[in-house]
Amino acid sequence: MTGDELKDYVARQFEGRMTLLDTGRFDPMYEVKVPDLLEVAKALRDDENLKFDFFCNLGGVDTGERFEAVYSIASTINKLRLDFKVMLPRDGAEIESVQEIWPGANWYEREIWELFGINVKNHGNLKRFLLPDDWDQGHPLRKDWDAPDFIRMPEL
Amino acid sequence: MGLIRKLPIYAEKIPGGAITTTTLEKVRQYSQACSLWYLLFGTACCAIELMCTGAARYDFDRLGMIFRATPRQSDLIICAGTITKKMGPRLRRLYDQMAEPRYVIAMGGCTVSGGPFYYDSYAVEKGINHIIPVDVYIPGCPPRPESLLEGCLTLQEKIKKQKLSDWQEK
Amino acid sequence: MGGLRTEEFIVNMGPQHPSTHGVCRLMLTMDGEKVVKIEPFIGYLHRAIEKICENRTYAQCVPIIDRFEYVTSMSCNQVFSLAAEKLAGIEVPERAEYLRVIMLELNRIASHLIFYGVTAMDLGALTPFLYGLREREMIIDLFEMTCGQRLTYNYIRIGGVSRDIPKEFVPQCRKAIETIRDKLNDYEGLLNENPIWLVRNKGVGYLAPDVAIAYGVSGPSLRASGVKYDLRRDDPYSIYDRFDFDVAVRYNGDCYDRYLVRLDEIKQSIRIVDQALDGLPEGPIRAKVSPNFKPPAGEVYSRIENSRGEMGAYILSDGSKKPFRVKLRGGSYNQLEVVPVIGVGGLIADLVAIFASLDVIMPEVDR
Amino acid sequence: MSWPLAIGELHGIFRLLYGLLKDTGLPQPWLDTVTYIVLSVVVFGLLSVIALFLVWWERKIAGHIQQRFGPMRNGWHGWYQTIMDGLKLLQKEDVIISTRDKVVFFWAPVMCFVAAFLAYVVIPFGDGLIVADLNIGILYIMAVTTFTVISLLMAGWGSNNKYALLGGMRSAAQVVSYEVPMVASVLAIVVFVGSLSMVDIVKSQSGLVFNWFIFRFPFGPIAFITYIIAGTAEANRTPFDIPEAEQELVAGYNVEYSGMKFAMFFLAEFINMFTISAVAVTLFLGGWNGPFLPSWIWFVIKVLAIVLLLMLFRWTYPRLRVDQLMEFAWKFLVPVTFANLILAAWMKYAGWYW
Repeated sequence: MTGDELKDYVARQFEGRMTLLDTGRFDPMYEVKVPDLLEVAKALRDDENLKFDFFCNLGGVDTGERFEAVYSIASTINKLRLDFKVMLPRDGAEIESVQEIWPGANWYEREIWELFGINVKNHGNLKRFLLPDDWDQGHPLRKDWDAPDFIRMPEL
Repeated sequence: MGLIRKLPIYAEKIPGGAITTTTLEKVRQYSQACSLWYLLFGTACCAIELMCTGAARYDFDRLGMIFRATPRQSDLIICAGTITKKMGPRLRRLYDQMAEPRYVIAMGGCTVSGGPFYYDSYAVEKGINHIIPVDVYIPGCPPRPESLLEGCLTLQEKIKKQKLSDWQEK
Repeated sequence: MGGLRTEEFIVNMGPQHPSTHGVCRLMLTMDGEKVVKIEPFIGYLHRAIEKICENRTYAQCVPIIDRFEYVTSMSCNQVFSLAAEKLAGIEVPERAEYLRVIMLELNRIASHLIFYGVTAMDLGALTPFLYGLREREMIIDLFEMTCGQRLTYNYIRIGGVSRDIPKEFVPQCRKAIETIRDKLNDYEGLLNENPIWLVRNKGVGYLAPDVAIAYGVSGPSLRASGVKYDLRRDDPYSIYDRFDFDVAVRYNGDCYDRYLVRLDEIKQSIRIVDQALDGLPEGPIRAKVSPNFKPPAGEVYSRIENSRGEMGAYILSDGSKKPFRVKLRGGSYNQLEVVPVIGVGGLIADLVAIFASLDVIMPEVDR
Repeated sequence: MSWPLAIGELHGIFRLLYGLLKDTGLPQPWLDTVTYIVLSVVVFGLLSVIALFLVWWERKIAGHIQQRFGPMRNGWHGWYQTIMDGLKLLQKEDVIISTRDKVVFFWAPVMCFVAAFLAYVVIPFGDGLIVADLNIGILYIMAVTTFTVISLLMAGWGSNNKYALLGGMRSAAQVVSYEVPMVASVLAIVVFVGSLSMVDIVKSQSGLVFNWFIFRFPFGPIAFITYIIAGTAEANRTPFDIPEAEQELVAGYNVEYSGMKFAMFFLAEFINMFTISAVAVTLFLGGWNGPFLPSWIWFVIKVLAIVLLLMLFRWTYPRLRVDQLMEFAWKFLVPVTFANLILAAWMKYAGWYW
């Protein structure tokens, strides 16, 4: 399946649940609504022609107005790759854990919980792990984060 | 350490004692300098260079330096790599576990000042001298094995000049 | 023996431990010598590379990302440059692509040589460690004559490479790969058929292919489980589709196969370097890219095959000269995640073998 | 009170010493006591020097196997490197951890050190160069070398450290298991000679090289190989060095020891290695027997050859796992050595040997 065929196929199969975002000439980026997340993820993994069985990456983004969780998945069988994202409100951001679909997502979810403060439902093991155990300065990857000993690089 | 420190004072009162104590002092300094066993402690990039320095081309063993896995038996921490705020207390603990006399070499920019992670990093300790006393600083990111060897030789020179009476009562 | 009472106890392996390859801490619940439960604690090397990149221009990001995976920092340069080039639509000159491939493959060999040595050292044989590092020095010499650094190269830049190779490079490189090809026999002779090596590795730490895929294990560790998945083949980047090489794959999924796959990969990498040296064209080595270049707004995820699995970089650009968000993905992250799954039930010595065979390296986990 | 030492058989320096003391006119019991004290001091000093030499030698051999040089800075090829190490260890702070078991922690290294030296009472360094020719010589060696395991267990327990405890337990299991094949392989020789005395064993191998037990087919070489394997395990050396497996247990039983206490463990390890080799030479390689050169030189040459073999093992092989180690001892070595013992006994009975 080439890139365009994948685009068409996803547009056909996931009509309404995955919307193509306009990001120009790059790889297609889809948006998935928060309540649909688990269901779409399951369908992406189980669809005969897609078989996205490999979890590449999950990155959080703080755009200032909202949070985004960007998933990158791949298929080791059909050699495909797909990105989709979930947009979340800034306060009370919460996503469903996709661990039961891709167990490898476990630590990535822990990471966005820790560094962005995005809550992950049904995760089961939300424990601090990248930051020191006695960390009490909030979520450092948020754009508005600051701390007394945090030195910004001066503009040259 | 009390008795050993006071020994030269008593010895000097005996005729010929001064010469004995200076000779012993020389032997003491020399033996310490020539047998620096380092702790196997590497956190980041510099650890690879530390490994290379221990390997065939540069060969730490020439200087009488071998690695020990436990801090109790080592004389020297070559602090190779970034020390984060999470790792800082552990480094302190390792240092505390070492037996006197103990020495520290700060290898690489990160341990000297935070190096490339000085700005914009919320997690990196800005120099290990905030945690433990450092004897020799080796700049570089990462320092070449030659610099590390030079640093070790500098430390040996330093130890050879160190008098027993300079020691702090702990 | 009715009154005999046994108790599980907890051992902290790390953060400073000879076999954790850096500063990982594994909390082991042990029943005598047997490991009942493993809980990894990471973050001892969390240096906030992602946060730092948000306040650097794209060109300044490259040397920081070098430190993300220092054993193969050419790959780090490559994955970030690839993403940035995709974002801005930069065409990389032909010669630069070839140089990139040569450097990437040489770096892969160097990384696998370290793996060879460190794995042997973890299982108690110290001599292979020094043999591995000896041949690695030859590759490091090549890097040094090209870009002046031994470890963090900052060689592959956005739009090309930082400088051209000196004229002695090609003959010396051929000599180096010839030596390594020759010495590989020594390596295999030292360990491959060694009965102690076999009993320590064969059948230890079985990683089933479906478990490996589910946990996102990639690279040689995945291929040792029989999954023929290599991004150089299956999602070609740079000019890898022009070279003739086999994807090294083994089917038993144990520590021994993970070790063999990496030795096989060294041979394949030598083949690629050989071909790339033959086909190296003349021409410019760098596209014109301003140091303060501003890619258009957008987001991209690029991934390459690193010696430890899939290495990825996600860049979100808002159109300014600094990336808005950089997220890095390293193969070790998932491989460490799978250690508790396959390490439980074995002895502590098996755990060391498993940890070594997955080739986990901590900066890639902690970033 | 009768001493097992026959003074008339004494050699060289010992006889001289005895003669000198005799002139002073001391009563006999005092004379014997003083002689033995001096002898033990001599042996102690000699062995300390040997241990220091072995450490240096091991480092040089490791270096040359690994294509480097090893110590080079102190003297010619670093010959006094280990003396410097020893002096440094003397000056190191003796870290006393607060959670230790007071008595056990203190006595473990002492016991290890003493146990390592005890065997040298009956080892014949040359023709007549023996401290005491006990009639139960080899049995005595087997008994006292086992003391080491108690000291390692003590170190593991007394340190109150989990790694040390694991190391101590491992070493106990290992040494006890390997004791069995070791004794069985030694017994094959003893049955053949018909005596436990070390001197008798050596004397029965005098003459041509083919009288050495290693060349007495088929039981000799088998016993030798099994003995060397079991001995390597007994001395806790790679591939059987699991009690102090650096990559698993950090440093095993001696993880909490520093300074001189650690040095005691360290030296004891090398003295044990020398003991194993010395016993191997005595039993299988004809002891001090050899042409032209003085007997003690032959002894030292042979022992160093075996030590070299053990060192080559160490720098070539990976380490076994603890259960594989046990399996190897009980499922392979024990049956083989016992079969060998029966074979030797039968050959002796049938007179099928030359």
